Order: sequence, then C-alpha cells, then structure tokens
Amino acid sequence: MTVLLFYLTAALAVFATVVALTRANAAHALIYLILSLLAVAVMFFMLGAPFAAALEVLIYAGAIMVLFVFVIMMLNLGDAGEEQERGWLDARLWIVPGLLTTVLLVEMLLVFGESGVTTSGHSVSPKEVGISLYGPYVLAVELASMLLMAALVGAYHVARRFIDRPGDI
Amino acid sequence: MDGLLIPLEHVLLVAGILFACGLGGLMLRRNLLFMLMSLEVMLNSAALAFIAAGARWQEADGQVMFLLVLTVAAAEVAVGLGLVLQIQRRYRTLDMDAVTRLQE
Amino acid sequence: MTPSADFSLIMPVIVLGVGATAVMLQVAARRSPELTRFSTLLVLIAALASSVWIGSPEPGIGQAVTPLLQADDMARLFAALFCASAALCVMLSRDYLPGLSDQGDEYYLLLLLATLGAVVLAYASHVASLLLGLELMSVALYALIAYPSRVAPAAEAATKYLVLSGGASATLLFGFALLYAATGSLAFPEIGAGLQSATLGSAVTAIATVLVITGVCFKLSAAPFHLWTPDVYEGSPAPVTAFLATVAKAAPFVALIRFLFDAQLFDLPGVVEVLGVLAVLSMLVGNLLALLQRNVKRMLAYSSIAHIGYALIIFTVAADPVNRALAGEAAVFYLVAYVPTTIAAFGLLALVNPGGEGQDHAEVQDLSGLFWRDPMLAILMLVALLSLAGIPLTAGFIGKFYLFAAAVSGSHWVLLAALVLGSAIGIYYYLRVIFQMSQKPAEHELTWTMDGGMRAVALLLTVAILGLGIVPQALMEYIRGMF
Amino acid sequence: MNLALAAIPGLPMLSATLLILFGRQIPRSLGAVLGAGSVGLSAVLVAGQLLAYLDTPTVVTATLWTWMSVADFSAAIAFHIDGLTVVMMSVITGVGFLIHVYSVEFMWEDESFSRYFAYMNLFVGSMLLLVMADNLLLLFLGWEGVGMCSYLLVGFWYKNPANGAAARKAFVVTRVGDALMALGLFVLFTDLGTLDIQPLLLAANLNWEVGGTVPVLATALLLGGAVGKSAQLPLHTWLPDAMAGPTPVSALIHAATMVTAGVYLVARLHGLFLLAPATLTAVAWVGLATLLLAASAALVQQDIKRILAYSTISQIGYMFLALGVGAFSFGIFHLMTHAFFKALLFLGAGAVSHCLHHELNIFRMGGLRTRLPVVFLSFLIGSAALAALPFTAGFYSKDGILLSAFTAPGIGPWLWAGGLLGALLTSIYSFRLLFVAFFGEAQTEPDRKPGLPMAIPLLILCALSLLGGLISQPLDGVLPDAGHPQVPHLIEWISIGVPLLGVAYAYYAYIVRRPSSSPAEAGGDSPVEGFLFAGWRVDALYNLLLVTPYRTLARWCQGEPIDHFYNGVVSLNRLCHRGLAALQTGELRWYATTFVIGLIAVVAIVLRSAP
Repeated sequence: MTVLLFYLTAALAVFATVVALTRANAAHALIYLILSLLAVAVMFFMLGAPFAAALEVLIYAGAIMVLFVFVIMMLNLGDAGEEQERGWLDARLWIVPGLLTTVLLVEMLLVFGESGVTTSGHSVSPKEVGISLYGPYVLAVELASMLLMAALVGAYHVARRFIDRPGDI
Repeated sequence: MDGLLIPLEHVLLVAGILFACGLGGLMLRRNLLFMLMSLEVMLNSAALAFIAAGARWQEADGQVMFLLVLTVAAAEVAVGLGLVLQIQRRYRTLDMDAVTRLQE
Repeated sequence: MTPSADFSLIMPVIVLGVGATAVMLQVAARRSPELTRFSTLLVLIAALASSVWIGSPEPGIGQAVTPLLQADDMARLFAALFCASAALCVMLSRDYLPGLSDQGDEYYLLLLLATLGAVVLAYASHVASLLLGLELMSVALYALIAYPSRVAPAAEAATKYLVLSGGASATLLFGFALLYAATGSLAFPEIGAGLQSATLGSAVTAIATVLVITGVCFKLSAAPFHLWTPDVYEGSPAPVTAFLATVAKAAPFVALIRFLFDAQLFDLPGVVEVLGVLAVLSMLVGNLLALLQRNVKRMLAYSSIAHIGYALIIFTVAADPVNRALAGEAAVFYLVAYVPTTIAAFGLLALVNPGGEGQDHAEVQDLSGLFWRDPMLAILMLVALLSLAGIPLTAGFIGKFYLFAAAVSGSHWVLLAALVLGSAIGIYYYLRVIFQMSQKPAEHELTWTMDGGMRAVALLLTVAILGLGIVPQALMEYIRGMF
Repeated sequence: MNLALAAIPGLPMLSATLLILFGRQIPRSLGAVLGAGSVGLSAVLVAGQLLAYLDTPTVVTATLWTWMSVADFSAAIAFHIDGLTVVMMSVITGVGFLIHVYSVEFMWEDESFSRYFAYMNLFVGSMLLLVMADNLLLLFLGWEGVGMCSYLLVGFWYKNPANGAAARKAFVVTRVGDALMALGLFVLFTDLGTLDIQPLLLAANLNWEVGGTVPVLATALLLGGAVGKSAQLPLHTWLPDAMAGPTPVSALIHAATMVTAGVYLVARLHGLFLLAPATLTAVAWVGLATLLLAASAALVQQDIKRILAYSTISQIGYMFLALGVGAFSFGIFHLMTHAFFKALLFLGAGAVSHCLHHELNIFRMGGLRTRLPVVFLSFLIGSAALAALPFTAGFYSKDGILLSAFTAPGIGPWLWAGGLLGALLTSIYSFRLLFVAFFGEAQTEPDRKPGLPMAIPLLILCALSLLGGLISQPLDGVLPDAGHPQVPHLIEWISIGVPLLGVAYAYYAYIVRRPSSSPAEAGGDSPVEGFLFAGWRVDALYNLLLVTPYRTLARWCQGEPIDHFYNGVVSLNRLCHRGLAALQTGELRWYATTFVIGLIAVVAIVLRSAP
C-alpha cells in the first residue's frame, strides 16, 4: 500500500513539474513548482531521509521559492506579460525540445534495467547526518559557507540598483 | 518511520524524468525566470538521485550531498535572480531570444 | 568519527578561506578599493608562498586530508599556479577597474573566492569537494562577469553563463548520484574500487561517468559544449576573461584528471571514445571558428577551445595503463604552459582599454603598429602568440610536443592528425595577429597605460613563457614525480 | 668551464636582447660598444679555447642542460669542442669582430643603428651555436637562426620593396634546402635513434653498409640542406640578390661565415658521407659545376658586390670540390682563408661605396688607386689571394684542393682540369675588378676617406690574407686526411702557373686595351656576355620552368569555373568557419539545445559500445 503511495507521489511530482514549466503565468508556475517540491519531500521521507525531507520543505519550497516570489513581485509583469508568454509557448516551439527530451528519456529507459536492487528500507537519522557533516565532511561545511558568502556578495552587487545614466550601454 | 523497499531503478528513473523535464524547460522557455525554475528542477532531480542512492546504501552521505546540492541551488538562484533584475533593467525584457547583443 | 588530519597540508586552502573572510571584514569596516586590492594581493601571495613551502609529507605520494582533499605535489603545483594567476589578474584589474563606475571592493573579494574554488578543485578527490570547488568558482565568476553593472552585455554574458553552467552542474551531479548509487562511494579512489562490485551494470556507470565528463567539459568549453564561450568571454571585463580562460579552465581539468585517474574509469564502455570525440571536435571546431574571427577576444576564446581539445587527447592515451603516466605528465605540463601564455594574451587586452566602462572591443586591426608604438608590449604579445601556436623555444611548443609524444606512444593516429591539422590552421590566425602588429599604426589608436609595475609583470610573463620553453627539464622532472 | 663555453654564443645573444629591448633608449656609442664589444669578448674567450686546444688537443663535451626528455626522446643543450669547432669559432668571432668594428663607422649614420647590431649579434650567436652544437637538433636551431638573421639583414632597408623581395627570395630558396635537411634529420633519427653527433657517427659505422640505400638517402637530404645554405647549384640563385643588405652583412654572412655552414655540415658529418661514396661524388660534381658557372658569371658583372657574390659561390664550390674528393681539411682550410680574403674584399667594396656616394658599378669608378690607397691595398692583396697567386693565403688552400682533386681515383684529372679552368677565370675576373676600378681615369670623385674603425680591420685582414696560409689548422684526428697529395711536378707547376696567366690576360684586356667607355648597362654586347651576365640565365630558367608554370597554373585555377584545388582547401576552411560561426546565434535557448544534443550524442556513443 505504502509502496503504491510512493509511486503516486512520484507521479504527482512529475505532473506538477511539467505543469509548472509550461505555465504562462509565473506566479501560477511557482505554485506548481512548490507542489512538486513538496511531493519530492514526501518521497525523501518515504526513502528514509526525514532530515532531507524537512530541509526540502524549509529551504527549497520555503526560502528559495520565496526569493522567486519576491522577484516576480518586483518585476510586476502583469497581464501583458502573460499574453506575451502565451504567444511564446506556440506549438511549433515545442517540437524540438519535446523531441530531444523524448530521445533523452528513451535513452535513459534503455539503460535502467531491473537489477533487483532496492532501497534499504532503513531510515538514516538526522543524528547520523549531523555526525557525518561535522566529521569527515567538516571541510565541506566550511566550503559551503564560503559558497554562500560568494553568492551573498555576488547577489548584493549584481542586484544593486543604480540610477540609470544616459551613458549606459 | 522506516523507509520503503522500492527498486532503486524506479527512483532513479523518476529523478531522470524530472531531470529531462528540467532540460526540456531550459530549451522551451524564453523567459529567464522559467529558465531558472528549470534549473532548480534539474538540481532537485540530482538531489533526489543522491537521496535514493543514500537510501540504497543506508549511509548519511546521500543526505550530506543533498544538503550541499541545496546550498548550490540557493547560491545559483540568488545570483541568478539578481541577474534577472539586471537583465530586465538593461534590456526591458526577460525574453532571452531578444537578449543577443553578444553573438557572431 | 573525528578526522585527525594534518590541516597544514592544505594550507593554501586555509589561507585563502581565512583571507577571504578577513578581506570581507575589512571591506565592511572600510571601503577602499586600493586597500582591498592590497589585502587581496597579500592573501594571494601568502597562499602562493604556503603552497610552495609547505610540502607534502612524502613527495609524489601525497596524503588525504579528510576524505575530501588529497594533498600531493600536483595539488601544490596547481594551487601555486592558480594563486599566481589570480594575483596577475588582480594586477591587471588595477588599471581596468577605475574605468568602471562600480566600486572595486566586492570585485577583489569575489576574485579571491573564485581562486579559493579553483584551489579546492586542485585538491579535490571527492564528489563533495569537486562540487563545492566548482560552484564556488562559478558563482563568484557569475558576479565577476556581470560586475560592470552599467554595461548590458556584461549582464547578458553572466546570465548565459549562469543558466548553462547551472545546467552543466546539474548534469554532473546527476552523474555523480548515479555513480554513488552504483558503487556506494563518493571518494574517487573508492568509486574505482567499488566498480567491481557495482550492482547497477556497466551501462549505468558508463552513462554516469559520461554525464560527469559532460558537466566538466562544459566548464572546459570543449566542443560541442562550447557555444557559450565566445559570448561570455566577449561580454566579461578583460581581467575576468583572463581568469575565465586560464584558472577557470585549468582547475576543472585538474579535477577531471584526478577523477578519471584515481577512479580508473577508462575501462567502462564508451568513455574513452567520448573523450576522443570531444578532443577531435574541439581541436577542429575551435581552430576553424578562430580562423576568420576579427574580434581578438572572441578569437582567443575560440583558440582556448582548441587548446582544451589538444589537452583532452591525453585521456585517450591514458586508457592504456602503460602510457598513463606519460599522459598525466603531458596534461600537467600542458596546463602549466597554457596558463601564463593565455594570461599574457588576455592581459594585453586588459591593458588596451579603448572605451572605458568595460567596453573592450578590440579588433585584430586595432593592434596595427604595436611593434612600433610599444615594442615591449608587442614582444610579450608575440611570445604569447608564438607559444599558443606552438613554435619552438616557447612553453607552448614543449607542451604540444609532450602531447604529440604521448599520442605517438599510444599510436592514436586520428587524434594526431587532428592535432597537426588544428595546429596548422592555428598558425594562420596567430600569424595574422603578429602580421597586423608589424603593420603601419592604425588610424584610430588604442590607448593604454602601462607603468613600471605592469612592465615588470609583462617581463616576468615573457621570461616565464620563454623559460618554460628553453629550460623545461626541471619542471618536467618535478611533474614526473607525480604519476 | 661550462660557463665560459656558454658565454661564447651567450654574450652576443645577450647583447642582441638588450639592443632589441632597449634599442631606442641606448645612445649610439653605447650600442656600438655593446654590439662590437660582446663579439670581441667572445673572440677573447674563443682565443682562450684555441690556445688551450693547441696546447693539449683534447675534445671537450659540455652539457649545459637537458632541454627536454619526453618518452624516448631526449635533447640536450650541449657543446662539442674539437679542432674543427675551434677553427670555425675562431673564424666566426675573429672575422666577425673585425666586421663589427668596421660596421661602427659604416652604419653610424643609419637611423636603425641599434637594430643593425642587434641582428648582427644575434647572427653571430646563432652561428656559434651552429658550429658548437653537440647534437643535430641544436645545430638545426642555429641553422634556422642564421637563416632568420640573414633574412632580416638582407631586408634591413625594408623600405625599398626590392630589398624585401630579395630577402624573401633568400628565405624561400634556402627554405627548400632546410626542408630537405629536416627530412634528413628525421631519417637519421628514425634509423639510428639519436641525433647526438658522436653517438650518431658511431651508430652509423656499426649499422650502415658502405653505399647502402639509407646512408645515400640520408646524406643526399643533408646535402640538399648544405646546398641551400651554401648557395650551390641548383639553389644558388638567392645569393647574388642577397647583396641588397648592408655591405658588412654581405662580408660576414654571405661570404665569410653563414654560407660556409654547408661546408661545415658536410665536414662535421664526414663519417656519414664516407659511408655514402655516391653522395660524396655528387658533392664534388656539384662543387665543380657551381664553381665554373659562378666564375664565368663573375667575369661580366659590373656591380662590384655582384662580382664578389658570384666569386663567393664559386669559392664555396672549391670547398665542396675538396670535400667531395675527401680532402676535408683542405676544404676547411680554404673556408678559413676564404673568410679572410673575401671579408677583406667585401669590406673594401663597402669602403669604396661608402666613400663614393654609394656607387657600385666598377665602370663608373676608376683611378681609385691614388685616391683611396688603403682600399687599393686591400683590393690588391684580396684579389691576389682570391686568384691564388703564390705566397698568398688563397694559394696554399686552393693549390691543396686542386692537387687533391687530381689524386682522386678515376675522375681525378677531370676534376683537376675543371678546377684549373675555374682558377683561370677567377684570376681574370678578380684582376678585371682591380684594374677597372682602381686604375685608369677617375669617373667619380670620392667625397671622404675611410676612418680608423674601417681602415684598421682592413689592414688586419690584409695581413691575414697574406699570411693566413702559414697557419696550420689543428684538425689532426678530427678529419681524416692523407697529408699533402703526391702528384707529378708538372701538375704542380701548371697549377701554380695558370692563375698568373689569368692575371696577364686581365692586364692585357683591361689596362693595355682599356675599353674606352663602360659597356651597356644590361651587361655586354655579345649574347655570350649577356648569358654570362645573367648568371647563365638560371634565374630565367627557373622563371621559365618553375615560377611561370606555377603562376600560369594559379591563373588557370582562378579562371577555372568548376573546381580549383588551391582555393579549394581555403574555401573548405572558410565554409566550415561560416557554418560553425552561424551556430553562434547568441540565443541562450539554442545554446541549451546544443548542450542537450551533445548530451544525447554522448550517451548514444556509450549505449552503442555498451554490451
């Protein structure tokens, strides 16, 4: 029963993702994307990674998506933008990406046979993750903080608003 | 609650499909915002694959990698959204088909 | 499990990390581009010194510092190289940045962080460190490329780089995740060891490996993943382009060497073929695209594609365990020769700054008469171009000869033919620039400022390129100890 | 020891680097000191080597550093100093130093003074590298280096397009030889596995049969290189045109040193050539043919430098003849004496044109004997030595060559007779030059006299041209030789007498029956003279045989509407370039699409080769 639930969640995740990426309205797309991320979080939980599931909800579906919301609000594209977006999603534009994606999927299906290997069925607790993080991975934690610093400084500079001048190019 | 016994290939396939969706979005969408969303989907699919592998070996490493992928996604998106604002300001559009001052 | 590692072995990483934090605090306390530049240079020089003086316990073998980093001679060599190159980029930025209306503080901080990422890549022997090094470098570079915030093409270049590079990173991660699923390990040597007992079949591991290769080769801008390169190089501020073309290429290459050599993935079906195809395509496509290109930045971008193609040869050679050591040596030497040469070429473009505000649109024609107007600069450019073309007595020649010898000893004739053909086309466009430099001065003249300090740097680079071409043996022997 | 050796080519090269880098800031006087002084210091160091070698003839091999060793291939920067090297080094630095001193005055007014000395120094350094090299790779480096310097110096006055054309011709023609030589080196390396000269000779002696295919092929290719560099038939046509450079350049490069590099190469590798008798015979015939052709061409030239140029070709022909009959040490001996008297003649010619408003036509000179006495003395001694009159330096060397030729088995008398004919022609044209330019009535008045920096090198070279024949070269044990050839006395007397006959004829033709007016510009009235004037019309022949068909073919290809091979390759490249460039649309979506296409292709490759 619960196994069936897993496949249902997976289907939901894929469906929500496809819908999200084909919306004309950015805010709607975002809602679907959050749905997809929540579904993935449920899958994490089912696979025995409760810590990751929590983080997926908190950071991915929470913090990162909120960033998107902020930007969409700042841009304030409105209905005109949505009309335009619908125009860009013309059927002809679908052909090449659709074809290529299908080919990629077929290639992947060819590779993934059934080897009988399953997930372990055991949960890896947050405690174990924490020990691992501050044990062998301690340098990774430090480097991740450096990465966030680079992102912080970079985003701060890039997004800063300057008063436009006539000489701009 | 303990995890489920699910064929590893199935989980990886779900991750693969999500990955392909992300790539498809990257090719399909002209709007930079959607491109960034596609990117998030792709990174998320890699994270799912890591979690699945971690569940298969019953190790914490998979979740640690997930955490790092999360950090990467956050960093990418922070700078990326900054660039969205910049592009909108300079080009008055987010249509990446029109943002082609640099070309042959 | 608490690691009891000797952290002094990764001193450059620590110096750069602590240094970056310190520089950030300094910027928070007092914003002054001059001061920031000075402290950045100080940190880079300290890191350079620490990589030179603090050796690995046993030369050649190295030692793991936590599972993430492997401290050995190769890592030290490249850490030193990256720090020195970054210091050169800082020097080049000194005269370049004042032309922008952006303050320079964050610029230097970001450059420091990008260098940290590159140095981590030089040490990376684990998926986590590879990922973090790569992303640290890339994220810092996105912001550096878009640094001139009043220049639209800069934002465009950064956006293109970010989106595609993000896609490549995701591809690479997906590959690593598959490898982890198959082998149960994330450290490179253990991935190789786990291959024997892999449960997912060799097709999956092979696909996983080529996904990783694809991700890295995107960063290397190997054909057919090269299309972003000229646009991004053209749109970036020239000193950042210099960094992009050198450090940001050599670092992923080193990581790729470590990954493939440590994990011994050559026996997987198709992996060697893929690398061979990428090498041949890059050599031909890069050179052909550069052939008639007028914009010097774009031309050098294409030429860098070709150079990565040359270097990629070694993975095919390394498929045969007999030639693996030779292939590794060739690759390391080639990269060490490539970096100063390319910095020199792009450095000139950073000095020649026609429009200000990051508008360095230099055409080949604009270099007319450089020989007569500034012989010293012209000689630097000449030496750099000759080295890129692989003319004897330059570093580039020895590097190419090494590759040639490696390919010959493995009898890879197709690769050799592409190497020779590509080099032949290459000579044409390099000579075109040299010819242009010896022509009459152009009508609308480029202006540049070059004080004593810059001249000393230029001289140093010239000496380095020629020195590596004339007395390469010491470096060769040092490198030989690595494999 | 190593340092002193390295300094010999190193000093001129260092000076060249300084002059190139800081040429504009350096005042002329300092430039002169740097330029001439560095070569002078080298000469002093060489003198030290020479004395040491004369004292105890020991062969020195010094490895400065290993350039690189990759896989099985290894190349070292190493010097090999034996008698031959010492002789060559002495000639290069000694004569080179004199010419540098001379140039200080000669080039003083030129605007590119420091550029001139930079090139000259670079040349001396490369030439020294060539003769000191222990392996053929380093030798080839020097070989290419001197070629490049020659190109730069022939076209030194680059503003005149004719000079540029001459430089290009020199470059292209010698390039043909260089390509052959590179092939020769490749054959040697693939067959014997090394390019170090001494191990190479040993290996050749062990592995090669006398007269085998590989020895003949390899030496023939090397001969090609030697022929190109030393301006022998059929690659001699560049040398007369190379006179476009400043005269001291002609003296140093196109007479005394570089053009003898081919002679040096054959002598250095004589061990290989002895294993290929067929090639050695070819060397002799090439030498003979060249010396006759060039001597006859020199008979009718009017430009003083062209006379000397043809004379140089002819004299190098003698050296080749000597090598070809196995008289290696006489070949080197003639190389040395020729360096003395030919440098003297060229410098004298330079002095004439320097003092005579750049006049070069001998028929517009005349009467210079009284007006430029130092130059007259130079020409008198130089011409006597060139004509091999008894007791001059040229006599000892050329006599040795002729007599050695006579003793060559089989073809000896023929070679001797040809050489003798050449000697007759030589004495006629050299004294024709002397009599026409220095006797009779003055056509042009000199506006100045050579100063000390020009006069002193001339006088020193005069002394060397007179007494150089007495020098005994320390070549024992380096080159195989049978000592002085034993021939009938009659032959000896004829060999001595014939040049005197030539002088007598020249006296009769140009003093007694002095032509009333200078002959027509285009050279001679009779067709024979015209033929000779144009150097047997070899240039015209090449134009007819090679250049014209090439051009016609090119034109035909241009006109051909269907397919032209030449442009085909270029068009293909351009087409590829356009095709690839068209992909660079700047559209991010398209870039992402190519990424996915690449990904799919890469995965497909794996799937194809997966089991």
